[in-house]
Amino acid sequence: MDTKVTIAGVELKNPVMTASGTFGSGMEYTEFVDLNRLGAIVTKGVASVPWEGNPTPRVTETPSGMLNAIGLQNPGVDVFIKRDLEFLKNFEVPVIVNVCGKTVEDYLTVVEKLGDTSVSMLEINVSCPNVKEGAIAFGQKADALSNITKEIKKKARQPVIMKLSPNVTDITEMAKAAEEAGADAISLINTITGMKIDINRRKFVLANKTGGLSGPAIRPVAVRMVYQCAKAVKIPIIGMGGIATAEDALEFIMAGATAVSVGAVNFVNPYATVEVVDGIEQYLERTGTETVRELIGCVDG
Amino acid sequence: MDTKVTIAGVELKNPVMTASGTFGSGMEYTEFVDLNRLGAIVTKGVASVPWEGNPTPRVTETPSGMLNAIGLQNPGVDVFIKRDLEFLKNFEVPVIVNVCGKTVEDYLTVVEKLGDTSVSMLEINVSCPNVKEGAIAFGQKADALSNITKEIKKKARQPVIMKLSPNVTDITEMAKAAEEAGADAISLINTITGMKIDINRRKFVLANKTGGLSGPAIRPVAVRMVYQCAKAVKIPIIGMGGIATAEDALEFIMAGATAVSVGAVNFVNPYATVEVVDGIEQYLERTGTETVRELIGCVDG
Amino acid sequence: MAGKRKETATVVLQKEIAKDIYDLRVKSGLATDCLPGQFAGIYPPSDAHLLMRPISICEAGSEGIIRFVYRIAGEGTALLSVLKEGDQVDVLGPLGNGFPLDEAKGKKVAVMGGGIGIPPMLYTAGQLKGISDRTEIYLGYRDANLFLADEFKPFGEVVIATEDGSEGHKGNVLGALKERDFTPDVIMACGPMPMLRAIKKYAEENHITAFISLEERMACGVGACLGCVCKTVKKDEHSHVNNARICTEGPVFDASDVEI
Amino acid sequence: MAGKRKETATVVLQKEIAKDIYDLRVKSGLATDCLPGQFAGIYPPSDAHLLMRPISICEAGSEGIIRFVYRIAGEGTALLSVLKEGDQVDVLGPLGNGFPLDEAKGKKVAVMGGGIGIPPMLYTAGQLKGISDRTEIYLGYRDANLFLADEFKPFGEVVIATEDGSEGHKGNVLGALKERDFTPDVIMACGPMPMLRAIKKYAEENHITAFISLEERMACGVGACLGCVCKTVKKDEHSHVNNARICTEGPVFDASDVEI
Ligand SMILES: Cc1cc2nc3c(=O)[nH]c(=O)nc-3n(C[C@H](O)[C@H](O)[C@H](O)COP(=O)(O)OP(=O)(O)OC[C@H]3O[C@@H](n4cnc5c(N)ncnc54)[C@H](O)[C@@H]3O)c2cc1C
Ligand SMILES: Cc1cc2nc3c(=O)[nH]c(=O)nc-3n(C[C@H](O)[C@H](O)[C@H](O)COP(=O)(O)OP(=O)(O)OC[C@H]3O[C@@H](n4cnc5c(N)ncnc54)[C@H](O)[C@@H]3O)c2cc1C
Ligand SMILES: Cc1cc2nc3c(=O)[nH]c(=O)nc-3n(C[C@H](O)[C@H](O)[C@H](O)COP(=O)(O)O)c2cc1C
Ligand SMILES: Cc1cc2nc3c(=O)[nH]c(=O)nc-3n(C[C@H](O)[C@H](O)[C@H](O)COP(=O)(O)O)c2cc1C
Ligand code: FES
Ligand code: FES
Repeated sequence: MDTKVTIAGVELKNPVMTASGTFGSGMEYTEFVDLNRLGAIVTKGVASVPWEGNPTPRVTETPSGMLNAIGLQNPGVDVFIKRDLEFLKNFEVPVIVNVCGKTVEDYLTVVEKLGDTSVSMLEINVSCPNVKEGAIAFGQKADALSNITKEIKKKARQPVIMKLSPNVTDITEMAKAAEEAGADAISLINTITGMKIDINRRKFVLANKTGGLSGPAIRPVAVRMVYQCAKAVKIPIIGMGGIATAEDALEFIMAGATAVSVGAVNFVNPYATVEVVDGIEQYLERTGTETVRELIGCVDG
Repeated sequence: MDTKVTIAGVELKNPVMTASGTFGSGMEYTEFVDLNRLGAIVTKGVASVPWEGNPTPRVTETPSGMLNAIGLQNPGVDVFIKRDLEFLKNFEVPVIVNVCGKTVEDYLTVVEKLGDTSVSMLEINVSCPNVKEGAIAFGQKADALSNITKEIKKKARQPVIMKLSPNVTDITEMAKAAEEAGADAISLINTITGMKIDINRRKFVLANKTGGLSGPAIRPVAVRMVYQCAKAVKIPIIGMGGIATAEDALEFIMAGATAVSVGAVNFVNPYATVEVVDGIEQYLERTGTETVRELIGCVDG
Repeated sequence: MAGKRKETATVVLQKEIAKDIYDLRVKSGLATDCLPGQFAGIYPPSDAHLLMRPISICEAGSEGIIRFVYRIAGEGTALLSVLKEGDQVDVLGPLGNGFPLDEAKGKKVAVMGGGIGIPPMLYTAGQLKGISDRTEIYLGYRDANLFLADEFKPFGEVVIATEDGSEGHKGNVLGALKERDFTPDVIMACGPMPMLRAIKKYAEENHITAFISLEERMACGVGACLGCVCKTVKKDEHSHVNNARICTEGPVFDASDVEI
Repeated sequence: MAGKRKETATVVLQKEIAKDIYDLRVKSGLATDCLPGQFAGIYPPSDAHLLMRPISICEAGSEGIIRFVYRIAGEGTALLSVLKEGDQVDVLGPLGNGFPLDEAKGKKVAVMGGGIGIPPMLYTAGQLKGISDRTEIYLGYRDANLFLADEFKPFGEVVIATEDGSEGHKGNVLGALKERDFTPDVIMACGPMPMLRAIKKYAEENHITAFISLEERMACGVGACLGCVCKTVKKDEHSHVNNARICTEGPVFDASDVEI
């Protein structure tokens, strides 16, 4: 039984990763899971300087989902390299750093500083709906996305994954723009912009008014977008959005994802990532499937 | 206590309507609810000629939601006028007819045939993701939306509500296009395109591959879009997307909706519409609010 | 008789009667209104699973008890299977038309059930007693893991078919019927699509009236969503496009009216 | 002592002890690891409600029982309140840091709880026995609907304050403290924000060390999501932006370290 997958030349022992922002830098979940069992760790978004993030409340629950408006609080790339990357060296798991910024220059600073590190890949977050400046704008216009992808590809020493926003009319246009601009892979979906109102206080529940919707509620939308993108581009896709079980992960893989990320469900079940790994192995065994790679995009076959 | 609201000159005894396609022509739910208690009945989409709809399976469940790909099966406007409208004359409730088509001419045929009937308003469905030709294209491009709105307004003898698709980058652009083209109101949201894969059969669950996601899962997205549109346009908004209780309905109203529709939740709780009406009355009473109209958009105040 | 409604019922029995097959009995005001061949929508006890699961009435009566026999097919039925005595469960019903018992008056009837299509036939066979002239019962199973078979005995001769031949006739119910010296005037059947297709063909060839119960994924159960249609031979009154709603015009159809 | 984990616990008691206030006790392997001031994440028994609800440890011990006392504040806690003896419930814990009992060694301590901030102070007061030199307990309620008050008696003098004056001191816990001839060296407190703000100010003015337990909406409970931050005076080691995670660096903070 073979669960290996390869993305842009980086081999992962299995297709199960963590979704950025839902797993800290891995450290927070070491009490629950053996990080070495995962295909890769994707870290929280890292910027060129420390970011404060948004005021609280930053999170709330919705039916089969949650809204977050963390606003990309992070200690900045220097602290990240010294502290978080050092910590992750204790494990044998590829590290993918999620990169955020307000301007193209911000992104480039982070990308360059990570160039000499042990990081395996870079995931460029151009799709966070929770910061006012920059960020999501890059992810909602094909030409802006193309431009930032090209700039990053010029400087990046690691493969570049562009993380797409679902808040667009046509996700395939964005996927194609990223591919044409040289992205090595795409990941999707980031959160869908949502809102919750407390009818007793007659106020927004989140201080930021809007937040990003994630969790099982959005899974059908994410699977559809992964499927559409898999038809539109040749570069590998990392699928995410509400994955809770191996069955969910396999849905994304069959839709065309080469790897998947577990996000908000880590909060529901801190063992979820490893359970998904186990469950995929069991599925392969039960169905007599030799490699997980045969399942990629098989829904159409 | 006053629950009346007015949309384009049509007075509704309360702001609670049915979402198109989830309540048949009202007939199917008369065993469960007294139609006269509702603010308005919105019918299933009606085309110029009978439509077959999509092959089955057409519906499936998702976490806190469902996917449908009915494909607008309908008996055509002539049968509709003779049978369904005749039946609805037994009730004292404004009837809003949801109109669908593949070409602008299709829509105009229906609009003209309804011109002489007892129908109170027309809701133009330019946002159904489940039919291949036409339909959603009108709802995803501002200029196409503007054009069809203008054409319909030229012929329509009743107020025109444009029903918007959430599958767009910027919903306010669509709302503004509809308003500028003369729409009397907008309704939102239609379903979000989604997909489900059966990992055992390795096939799409729905014969149509994709379907429209609705139900409580999408509520935060719908509330956000209603809020954004309420800031962007002056025409009244009919809000929908996962409304299950009076609390949910009030969330939409506080976000800026003048009226609301109960959709998929009718299937979960066939009494939902009337329970929402009752619950809104109780909220007004409990909080000493005189009219429901004071609550429209109050989250910002 | 009162109309369709959603009520909260109380579980009085839950029992696994064969592998993954459960016998669920609930106390419900709906019980007295349920006809054979009708079904109810059972809502899984879960906030995230919104839709009712259509399950046929296996028995219902004046004692206020409805009996369902169901197979665990997915998440919803798995959730149902953990309900235990005393738990509450929401039920929408009675739904659909049911078998036309009048058509059996004084006739020779073959009652045929295959797999998880067997449960509605128990209620149907019971109600045919005293109406039909003669009832023979054909039950098809995958293997010797029979369920409900014994309970049919009071209502007519019971003939068993198993796919693996481990019990009764090896093959399907139609094969079993053909082997016997019994030509029914009317067939009433529920089961998997291949079985129903074979029955439709057999009935047409032999000028027998066959009533078959169809299945489709449902959302509303009451005719509003148009989720559950099947193709009809003629334009039906409701759709005008040869689509009948299984939840409303069905689930029981004259086999000659539908294209399956 | 084992680390954080999610376990399925069994309800051994559920009781409404005041209007909308429930006493929930569960049997859980986590019990022996819970410190006073720590909390656990209780998952509502619902598939659609994903996030755990942070609830303070009101008591825990070697008998393997954890006690929670909570108020129905919304859908999640309403769902918790229908759990009954024998039911299973998922619990994530132990979470957070807890009150620094060492800081109370040989000192005069005021234990202060307001409203639904009272439960964690019961466990804290109990554990201070034999550590502090003297413990006085100040409990603030809205009205005479007192809960848990009697149970504090073994651990020190109990002073009651009620907003409406129907019992004890009319006003808040700080008013009650000021009226008495007791100047604590250390305050340990949990309660609504206005109470905690007043305690912070009082402590600063009187050079008293105050430890206060803060609340914020949480998602992960383990420091990963950065949902639950509060403003700190100094740049903290983790965030580098004056944001401490209440679930991890807290919920108990030295009042002089945070801006509230
Ligand atoms: C009129 C009618 C009567 C039925 N009577 C019985 C019965 O007596 N005993 C029994 O075991 N089963 C019966 N079924 C089938 C039963 O409804 C499905 O097995 C059940 O809905 C599966 O739900 P699930 O959540 O376990 O499966 P999933 O596959 O996880 O369900 C996902 C969704 O698909 C729907 N679905 C899945 N399979 C079917 C199906 N075959 N038919 C309709 N909807 C489906 C579910 O309702 C749900 O919305 C009947 C179906 C119909 C239409
Ligand atoms: C460290 C800590 C300890 C606590 N200890 C107790 C206790 O011992 N007893 C008690 O009754 N309450 C306690 N609370 C508050 C309790 O967590 C909330 O009342 C509860 O989460 C409300 O959930 P709900 O679903 O009923 O309300 P809803 O408002 O419907 O909840 C919706 C969402 O908001 C969150 N939320 C709502 N209010 C709060 C709040 N005040 N704090 C954090 N999250 C909130 C919920 O977790 C949920 O995700 C504590 C909170 C924290 C942070
Ligand atoms: C609390 C939280 C924080 C997140 N932070 C980030 C982030 O820093 N960068 C990013 O690209 N995505 C971030 N995301 C988005 C997730 O990585 C993921 O794309 C999204 O949540 C959908 O997956 P899920 O439904 O499994 O959570 C965050 C999501 C959550 C819930
Ligand atoms: C089964 C089904 C059929 C629908 N048919 C139509 C339709 O004919 N015309 C239309 O404009 N919207 C149609 N809709 C969309 C609903 O009117 C509504 O916009 C959407 O479902 C969101 O609301 P909800 O989450 O409350 O269901 C349909 C939705 C469902 C679930
Ligand atoms: S299930 Fe809705 S029409 Fe049959
Ligand atoms: S709740 Fe996630 S960091 Fe505190």
